[in-house]
Amino acid sequence: MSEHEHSEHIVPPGIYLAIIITLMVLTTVTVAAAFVNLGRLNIVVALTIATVKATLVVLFFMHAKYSPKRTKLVIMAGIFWLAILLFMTLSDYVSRIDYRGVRFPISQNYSLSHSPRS
Amino acid sequence: MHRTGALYGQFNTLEQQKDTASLGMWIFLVTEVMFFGGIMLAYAINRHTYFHAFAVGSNTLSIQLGTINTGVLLASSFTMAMAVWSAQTGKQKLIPMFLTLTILLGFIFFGVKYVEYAQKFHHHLVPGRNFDITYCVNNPEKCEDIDAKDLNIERNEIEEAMQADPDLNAHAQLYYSAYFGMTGLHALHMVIGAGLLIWLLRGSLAGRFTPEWNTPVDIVGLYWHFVDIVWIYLFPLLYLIDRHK
Amino acid sequence: MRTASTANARPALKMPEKHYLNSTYGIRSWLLTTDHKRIALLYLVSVTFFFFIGGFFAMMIRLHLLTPSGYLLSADTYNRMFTMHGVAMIFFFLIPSIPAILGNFLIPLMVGAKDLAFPKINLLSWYIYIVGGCFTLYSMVTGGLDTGWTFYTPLSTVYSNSAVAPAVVGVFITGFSSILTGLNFLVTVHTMRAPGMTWFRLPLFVWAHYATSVVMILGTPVIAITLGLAAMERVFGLGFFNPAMGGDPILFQHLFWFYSHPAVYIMILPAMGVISELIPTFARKKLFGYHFVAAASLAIAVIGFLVWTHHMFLTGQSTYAAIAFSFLTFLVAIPSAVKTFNWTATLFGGSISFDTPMLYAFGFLGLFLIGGLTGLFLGCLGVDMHVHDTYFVVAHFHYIMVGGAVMGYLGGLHFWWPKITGRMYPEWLARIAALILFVGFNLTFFPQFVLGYLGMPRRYHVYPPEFQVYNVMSTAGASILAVGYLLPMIYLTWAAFFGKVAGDNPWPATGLEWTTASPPPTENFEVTPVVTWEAYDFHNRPDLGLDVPVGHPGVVPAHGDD
Amino acid sequence: MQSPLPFFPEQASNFASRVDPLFIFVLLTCLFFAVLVTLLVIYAAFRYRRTSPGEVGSTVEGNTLLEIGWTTIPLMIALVMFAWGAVVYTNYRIAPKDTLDIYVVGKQWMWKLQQPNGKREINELHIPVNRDIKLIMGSEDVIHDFYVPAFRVKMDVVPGRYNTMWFRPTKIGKYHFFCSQYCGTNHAVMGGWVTVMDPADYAAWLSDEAADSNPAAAGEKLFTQLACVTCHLGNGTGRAPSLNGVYGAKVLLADGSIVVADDAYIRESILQPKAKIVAGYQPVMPTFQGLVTEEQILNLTAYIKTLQSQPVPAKGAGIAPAAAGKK
Repeated sequence: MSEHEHSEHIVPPGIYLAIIITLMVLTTVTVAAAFVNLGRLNIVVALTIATVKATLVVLFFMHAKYSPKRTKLVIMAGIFWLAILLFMTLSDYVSRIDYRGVRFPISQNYSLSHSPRS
Repeated sequence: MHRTGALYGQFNTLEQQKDTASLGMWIFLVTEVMFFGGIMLAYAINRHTYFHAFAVGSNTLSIQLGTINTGVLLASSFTMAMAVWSAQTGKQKLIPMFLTLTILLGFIFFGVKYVEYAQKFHHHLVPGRNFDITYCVNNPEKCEDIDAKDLNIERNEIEEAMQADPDLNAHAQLYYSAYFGMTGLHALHMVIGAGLLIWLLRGSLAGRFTPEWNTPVDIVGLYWHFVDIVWIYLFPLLYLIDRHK
Repeated sequence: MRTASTANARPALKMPEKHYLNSTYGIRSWLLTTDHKRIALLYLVSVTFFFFIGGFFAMMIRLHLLTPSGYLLSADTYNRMFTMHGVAMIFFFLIPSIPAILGNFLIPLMVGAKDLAFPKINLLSWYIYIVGGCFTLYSMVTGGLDTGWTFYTPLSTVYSNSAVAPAVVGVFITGFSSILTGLNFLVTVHTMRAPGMTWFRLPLFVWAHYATSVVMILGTPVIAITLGLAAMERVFGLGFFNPAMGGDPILFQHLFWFYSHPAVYIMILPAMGVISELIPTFARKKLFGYHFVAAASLAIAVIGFLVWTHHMFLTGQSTYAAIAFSFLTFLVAIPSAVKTFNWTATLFGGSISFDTPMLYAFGFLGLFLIGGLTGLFLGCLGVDMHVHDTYFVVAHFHYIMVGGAVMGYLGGLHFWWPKITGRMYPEWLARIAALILFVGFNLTFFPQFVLGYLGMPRRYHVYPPEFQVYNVMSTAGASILAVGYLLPMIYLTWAAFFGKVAGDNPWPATGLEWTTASPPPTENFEVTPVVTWEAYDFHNRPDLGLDVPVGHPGVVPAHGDD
Repeated sequence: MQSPLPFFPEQASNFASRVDPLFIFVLLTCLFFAVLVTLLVIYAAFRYRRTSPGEVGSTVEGNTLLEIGWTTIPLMIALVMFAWGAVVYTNYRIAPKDTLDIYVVGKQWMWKLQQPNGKREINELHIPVNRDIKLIMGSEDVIHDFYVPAFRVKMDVVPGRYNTMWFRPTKIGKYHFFCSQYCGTNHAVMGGWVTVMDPADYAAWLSDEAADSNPAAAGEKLFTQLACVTCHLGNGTGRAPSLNGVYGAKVLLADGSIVVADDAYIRESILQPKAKIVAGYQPVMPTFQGLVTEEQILNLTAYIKTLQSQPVPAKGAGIAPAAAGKK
């Protein structure tokens, strides 16, 4: 038989309330941060906040914090494979250099209508 | 499917049955992660390649409506969690109440989304032959819902972006392909979720869910929260690319 | 030579009174069944149907290529033939073949469960498969499909004037069938095992399917969204993969191969699982290095996800990425090598018989060896720049897919046919068919390696005359192969109704599925079995009626104390 | 010259002598393992065949040392293959300086190639021997792939970007090149010949315009060389109208007007194909302005005249039906 032993864990509503308030606050923060010019950091900040929010939802609303190891393994597998898909594909794009020594992104400079030599 | 606390033939104990259902849903959610992963990748590469066009496209979205919808969806996740809690603690009256609230919030989300989609349609921002990122800038009389000041900002932005990317219109269309692809897929999941919630509501009104047996509420809850998580990422990716202007 | 010692010992074998085939009757009892065994048979019929459709296209291709100028088909027809051959064989035969038929039938039996975890979802996945198949058939009869099974954009999304959209939608839909099957297997293996059936007592067939399911649930969604986007692009003009709109066709290839390379493991891993059952059974010996073979399955599933751009070394992807992916490609070769060595080592010290399933296992070993080793040429960057997209590739993947997966599939089908139908197939005819297949297969595909190195590109409907000699050989082999495939279909069908009654455990084999009746009752086991033995343990199974030497030095006390 | 069962294609570039030894190394290694395992299996099958129906095998379960051995040894060998392959490939992907640059455009289903001095060819490539050649390649429609087996090199030609490949031909001769990425209907005929020449001959060729004596025969050759034949199929099923019987006939155009297909019309259609589009066809033909000389146009016209004797297909010729002609 399987290796479960947990009895169902009931999360008190107070925690749910705290989580939803945090989520709302974080939403406000991410909108506010978007109006500040941080350059390349804008996307980093936005995605970090999104990841914190998603983690809170997974851990508490979805009870992952109180779930058996097996569930956690499934979640980690999902994240891991998503990372493979995104980062290994991007590894090709960011390391591409075309024959003129132009790095990715290069497509904007491409046009067949004028001769490539011009 | 309509038996309370039924033990299906293939299982030996209720505990095993609940365990199985929950594991099945989690694995299904992982496939959903990969499903959205594909389109996220397409988004990431195009955003990197055509940043100017993506910024311009993003700024034509209404940040107010986007933020409201984010709040609505988060709130619906909260009510869903409460519905699960009610089922777990046997509060029979509260289950349908929280489910109804969740459904209601879901429909508010659809309403706002509808307003947004309709707007894009009027502004010629739906990918296809009529797509024209400069439509509102060139035809202010057709876009009376945008006020003149915002339109001016938009005009400057488009002109500036055109300097860097002469093919702005085509690439802004890619942004909108991503926008409609991602939000459309998300909305499709919401529709399925809403259907499941209505089915749960029927069950809860009949008093089927008890502290001993509430697996459907539990796993539909997982699904609904997942849909919420997708939106948590879509919101900054689509609405907040380059707002600081 | 013949085994079936137990079968000979018992004079009158009778079919059980009540079993899953005769428990209920009528078309409804089949189309609405949630019994995993009946669903497996539904799959068997539909998958065989697609196999013969794909086989017909293959035959047309080979006949056409008999002469350099190709007198038989027009260019467009030829292109449709090879495309539909690929689509039918890969998406509708190879991917569902072993998992959905043998896996579906056997996994609950092997883990000692009454059914899969989600029987209704199991039935649903068959219906999804049929709906997807109908879309694809529709595309085949209304103009066909001429994009190649790879659907490369922008050829498929913009330039092809064949029925691309329904075919893509068909494959998209069928993907969900695969996802649901994988999900069902994973959950079943986790939560439905009988008492005493620990993870390391599971047959390697189950381990292989576990690994396969991991690939199915993690890879298939990606191809689904990719084909979804491609269909949208063709119908509504979305632009992600269309260079004319600023999109990138290489992105399509990344997403496509992210699934389609691991999909190769969806096809071969289950076949490896079958071989891991056949070899211990017919060598009457525990599989050498059980833990390593199980771990190799998982390693293949994981590393298999890290190698996909080796299909794209010459698309102009970054040189650095190509080098990294080539390295990972060589890594994924190792677990397959480990498995092969372990199978070989199992034979040593065994008691080997040459029943038909074992002949298929030998055939698999030889062909998979060639198929796997030629993969090294393609993973090797320096050789790939010459042989990529030539007949070398065609030969390589046919050695894996047909030589590996189909040999495993047929071996498994023969092995479990007595369990599925309760009846035995004609042994000598089956051995001859296996031999014909082996000879025909090698004659068909070996010359293609040479053709490839000589530089004949794939998907050519006409070719320079200097390539003709090898093409003639290949076509001759294909005709032999066709006979080899027709024979089992005929005699297996015959045997299902008129074959000799086989008995519960004719070989005998050690798996849990052989402890119940043949054919099994609807609920699989009369009482929930309790497992007290390790996998493939012939020495501590007095119920098998074998002559275990008394005081055999290697015999260990039964593990029944836990 | 070639044996009836050839195994290796000709070696005609610097990469041929680098890819072949690598190939042979991998081949020998694989042969070693294949033969080893096969012999072991055959030996075991006979040595350990079942002798009595109830016999069982031994109780051996595994050997960790063996497992480690046959994991690490193949791994080492695989890494050698990887490293060797990566070296060859890197050398191929990074072109040397001072190459002779040739621009290549793939198009369904023909290759357009342009020499550094601007001289253009279709489905033919002339290059000097022992000189580093770099091809800079783009596509007008779908993905193609430029592949020269005798040179052991290929590279995809991807729309929306430029890919490059380089090689140094080492042997004078004529070699096939192919399209090896499936690109639609006539993928199999989208190929041609690479002619490797002595540098002096190459220089002469660059400035020379050879002519054929018989205009119609020369025109027929051109018709194939310029890949006209891939679209103007004789039976009218191509992407362009059949030219059978077209000379001197009335042709119905897309705008409804009718012209007589005389010399002037044919000349204009070659040089400005978009000027007059035949009804029912798309304006897909590229211009041949600058690609063909006046003399070649005459040759082509002469060839089209000879097609009078061919049967006119029921559809696809673009010849105006009698009824339309009266309008």
